[in-house]
Amino acid sequence: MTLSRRDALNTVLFAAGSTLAAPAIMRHAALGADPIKVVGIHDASGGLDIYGQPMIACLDFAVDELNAAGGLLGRPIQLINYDPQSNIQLYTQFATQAATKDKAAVVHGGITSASREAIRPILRRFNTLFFYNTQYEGGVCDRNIFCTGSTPAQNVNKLVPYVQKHWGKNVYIVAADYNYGQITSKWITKYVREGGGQVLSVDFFPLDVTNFGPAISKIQAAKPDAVISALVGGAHISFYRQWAAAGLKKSIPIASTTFGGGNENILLSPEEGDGIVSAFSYFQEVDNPLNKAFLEKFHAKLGAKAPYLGGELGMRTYIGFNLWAEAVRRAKSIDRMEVIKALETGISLNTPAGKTTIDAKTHHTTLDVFVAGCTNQAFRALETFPQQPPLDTASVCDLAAHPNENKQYEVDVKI
Amino acid sequence: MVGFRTGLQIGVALMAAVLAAVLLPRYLELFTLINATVFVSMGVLALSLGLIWGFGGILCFGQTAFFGLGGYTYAVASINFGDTTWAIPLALALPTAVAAALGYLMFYGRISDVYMGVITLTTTLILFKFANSTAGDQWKIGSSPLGGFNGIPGTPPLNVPFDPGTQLAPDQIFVIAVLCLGLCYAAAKLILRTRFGRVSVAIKENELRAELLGYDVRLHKMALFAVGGFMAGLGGILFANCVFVSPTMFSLSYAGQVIIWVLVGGIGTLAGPVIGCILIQTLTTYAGTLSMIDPNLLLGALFMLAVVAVPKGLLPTATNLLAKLARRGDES
Amino acid sequence: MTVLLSTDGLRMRFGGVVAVDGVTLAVNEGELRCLIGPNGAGKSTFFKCLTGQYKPTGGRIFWRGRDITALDPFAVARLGVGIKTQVPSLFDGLTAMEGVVLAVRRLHGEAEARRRAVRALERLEVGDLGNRRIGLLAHGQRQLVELAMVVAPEPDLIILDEPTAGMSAEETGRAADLIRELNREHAIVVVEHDMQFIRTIAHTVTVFHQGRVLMEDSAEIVFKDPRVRDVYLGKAVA
Amino acid sequence: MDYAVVVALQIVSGVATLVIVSLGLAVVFGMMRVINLAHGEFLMLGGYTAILASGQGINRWLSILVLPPLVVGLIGAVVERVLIRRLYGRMVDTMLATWGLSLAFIGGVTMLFGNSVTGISAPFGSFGIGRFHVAGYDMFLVLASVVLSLIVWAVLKLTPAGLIARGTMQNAEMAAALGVSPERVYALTFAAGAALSGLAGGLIAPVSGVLPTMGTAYIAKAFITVITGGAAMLTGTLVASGLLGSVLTVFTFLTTPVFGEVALLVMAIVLLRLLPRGITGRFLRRAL
Repeated sequence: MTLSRRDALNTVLFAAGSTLAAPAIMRHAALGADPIKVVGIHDASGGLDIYGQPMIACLDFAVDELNAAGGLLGRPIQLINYDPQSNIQLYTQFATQAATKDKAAVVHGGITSASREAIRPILRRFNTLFFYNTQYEGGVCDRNIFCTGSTPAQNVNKLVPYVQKHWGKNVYIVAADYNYGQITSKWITKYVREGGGQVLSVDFFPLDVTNFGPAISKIQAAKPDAVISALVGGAHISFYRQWAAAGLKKSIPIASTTFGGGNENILLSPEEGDGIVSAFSYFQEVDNPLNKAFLEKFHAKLGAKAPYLGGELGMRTYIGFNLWAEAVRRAKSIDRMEVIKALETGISLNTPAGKTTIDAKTHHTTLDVFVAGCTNQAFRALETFPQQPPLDTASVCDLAAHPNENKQYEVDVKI
Repeated sequence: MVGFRTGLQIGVALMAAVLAAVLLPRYLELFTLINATVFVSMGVLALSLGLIWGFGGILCFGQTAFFGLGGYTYAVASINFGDTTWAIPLALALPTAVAAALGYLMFYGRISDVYMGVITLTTTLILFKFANSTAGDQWKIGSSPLGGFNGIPGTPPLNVPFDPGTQLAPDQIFVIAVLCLGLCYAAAKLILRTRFGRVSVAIKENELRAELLGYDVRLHKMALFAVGGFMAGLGGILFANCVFVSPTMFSLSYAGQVIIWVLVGGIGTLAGPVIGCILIQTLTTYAGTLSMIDPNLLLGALFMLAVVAVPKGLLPTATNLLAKLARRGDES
Repeated sequence: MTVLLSTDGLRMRFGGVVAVDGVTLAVNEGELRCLIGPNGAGKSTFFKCLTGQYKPTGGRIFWRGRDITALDPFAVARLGVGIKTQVPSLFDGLTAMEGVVLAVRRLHGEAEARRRAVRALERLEVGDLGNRRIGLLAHGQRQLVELAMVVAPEPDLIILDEPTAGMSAEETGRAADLIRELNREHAIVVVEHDMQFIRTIAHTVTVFHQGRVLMEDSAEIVFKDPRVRDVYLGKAVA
Repeated sequence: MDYAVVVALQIVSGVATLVIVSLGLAVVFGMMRVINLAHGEFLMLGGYTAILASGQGINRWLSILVLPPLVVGLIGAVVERVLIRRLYGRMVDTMLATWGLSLAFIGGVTMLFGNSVTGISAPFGSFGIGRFHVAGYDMFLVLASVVLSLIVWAVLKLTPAGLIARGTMQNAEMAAALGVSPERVYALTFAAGAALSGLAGGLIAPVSGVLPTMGTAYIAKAFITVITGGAAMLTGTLVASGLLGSVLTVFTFLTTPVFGEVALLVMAIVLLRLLPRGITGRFLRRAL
């Protein structure tokens, strides 16, 4: 974690006996109203911090932006950030704390699907609205949660055809060994077969694996046309590095559902990262006026400490917060059910990532998807797919018809 | 016969547990209570290691193996049975049996000190790696998927015995956890008064002499190790009730933390490890809410300070200090 | 007279070194037997084989005619063998009383164990040390407390490994008296290399040399034998 | 056929990696009986040194091979002076203190460098075996493990410093009587061990990612390797690395990386059950 200006300010205020989210309050003390509490739970430390840092920065930024514009319903927003340190137990602890002690109006948080599944039941039990702003494997059907990131029907469904069109039919899948990787690899398998290709093998790797030597030899022996990676976290970056070191970049290209979601492309050298293709609903390099303006403000505020907003995680957090804020404005209340109802009217926002619309039936979003290639540590859009609905979740989940449903559906594909 | 001192300690501990169980739910907020339950469940784990290490000389680096096994067995069994009643004895029996088996392997193989540490550490790491790799559909026990890295978020909370419809509320689970901790403490104290407990302490002091007096050292160690496994398993059940089971329960960082709780609290005491556990847990949680200093840096610095400044652990140091003050008081 | 403990061709080798090389020996009930020999003669290895600390690589050990080869130390102790090691082996964290109680607690209830422990401590004239922590006692006192632990369960046989190690001349004298006194009720095997000491207590003496029994006879005869003198003075034996 | 060669090469490089990451711990534990739980963080610091140095435009070989051992050796010397020295002979306290140190290093490095450090790519490119490509750097690691082991052996066996160090560890009082300062010997040995760990970190930096928490992935494996090796620190570590590394790689090929690691751990337990004093507690006892 780098010491940002915000932290430094906190330090001073903390010493003065103020609360953690002091900057927000101080600035709006003039408003005199009770602050609305918003809780963020993201890993600022531990192995998943490459994803957590941009999400926290974007949430901070969104809250400050809103407060500078006068807050919500005449009240300032008080943001409370918790760092679960990449530890699932702390996730549950902080979620409980957010719901029962802070009585937060909304919780934005969760990065891995493991952490989401850990806190989702808690927030549901304690009637606290939950926004999960990460690209994930889809299928969550629960009226208390809004998933603002892209899902396989939106990203895998675009990535696989790209791979098959440009590189060849048959792929080898390497994926992180937990529900995200397991379910995503099923989706990849489904789309690869639909495209007339074969999945030669699927290898799963726990999050702490760093030695991919044997796997790389196995992949070579299988001779796929391409490798599709759903690898997650800091340790898995070694895969790309070792792949390049083995001189395979020229012979077998890599596509990924996760590469660039954190700062993978910056951690790798151009020789190692160039040519890897990903699909996300946002890249920092997306070229439109709103994004330009956003990045200008973002960098002006954070300066050199601004994290790279690789894939969509940070941006989706920014959008998720603004979707919630818009719903509060329309509902004229922070009451959970009122806000949910407002969101279910299909709120739509023009964002730096393009137009994002809430899908009432699934509580997922319709959004723009980009297939982008990595060149010289930055992404460049290769193909753009505007306004993609969350078809995967929509095929199994209808919260309008079954508002009490509470489960995660999984795609039924045999690997 | 229980000595006066032991009786007093047990009395005080049980009284404190009952008081905490009765009073705290009235005054604490729900979230504090749930956190407190987590701490108490880990306190049981700390107590188990405090018992076998401090009084049996068994340095187990992998006490979390039994903690996790207890939790997982509870979760899997209660999901399958649809009722938690019979899951509990099963979840106590399995870690006890595994501890006995592992104890048999180590003690009858005459493996000692550092080597024992490695074997126990390895055991918990194997379980960790295994549990971590069960995300696929093929990993299912009955109707309960093992869930890999995610663990089993749907771990059911305790229900009223034989009435699966009536689940206990978090404050009721807190009461049960605190009483369990109190009872474990009392049980440990009583065990140490029995011949078995005294021989165990003697074995810690001098294994050869105990053996030459005709005591089967291996059997005693194995039995004490199994008692430790039982308690750690109980801790795991309680933990599963207030969080849920996941591979983290077996992880290296938990395995190491247990040792630190015991050391910081005071090895050779029973209350010390529990106090150390709750203090450090509180600190870890608090550290997570700070944004000005990295929590790991803070904890690390504190541990180093603790070793250099209070090498005997907090409880013995505090007791000594009190005794000194009392003496000074008498003199003046 | 019945044979209490005997060995038949006992051998113990470590890698290429044969420390005990075919020792056959028998100790009768009530006997006081001394095993002597210079350093490195194999006495201590032999002792550890008897007490189960080493598993012999050949030959057999019998207790009242029953084969007890390769029993573990605790099982040997349970036969009724009290064992005192060369370096005092004690529970330093316990009080003398607690230690001795544990020595008899295996056989008796708590109250009886306490009575017997008190008696054992008094028998060794350290009754006043009962409440002291063993780790804080002086060397001589520790030896006596250990002996109390060995004697308290009233074993049929006591095996002592170099009981006079580190003792002053005066203490050695007292130890000799003590051993004679104990011998009234228990058979005793003393492993020792101090010839002077053996002279004051010995009945039958077995002399070890290079892992074998050099000779075995009454004390007077052994001490007159030139071979024994040569062994101790380091001359080769023909 | 060429696949068999590739698998064989993977096994060799698996073993070599284990040797490299264990040597520093082996020296500190083998010589001083200090269990250094911050060993993994010494690796991490070595990795960071390499990456920061090469980021500053310093020659790649200098960044990987020279600077990490120097920097981490120096850190080791400071740690010995400030912390370890107070705790000699207290094995368990040393463990607690070094655990704390490990956490503090992770926290400190996270605060200083965060997560946005660029990695360095592996030198050497790759070479082909039949239809397969193998990373040249893997083979360099194999060579490095051999050279490192030889250096450790030569220093301990052939130089006066090594003789003095071994003598001091055997009998510190005797060494002191002969005019050697045991304190200095301990300090130097610890620093040397730390330097080895730092070098290991520099060596593995191009292959694995460099993250504040990377040490935790290595500490358990290194610890288990060294202990399974037994009393003769160098031979033990080499033999244990050979056995455990082969088992790891073979099972990883046959099944998954997870079961590869499980197989490694099971193998360690079986070995310790059969040879309770480690491999060199029974065999090769005279070795170094």
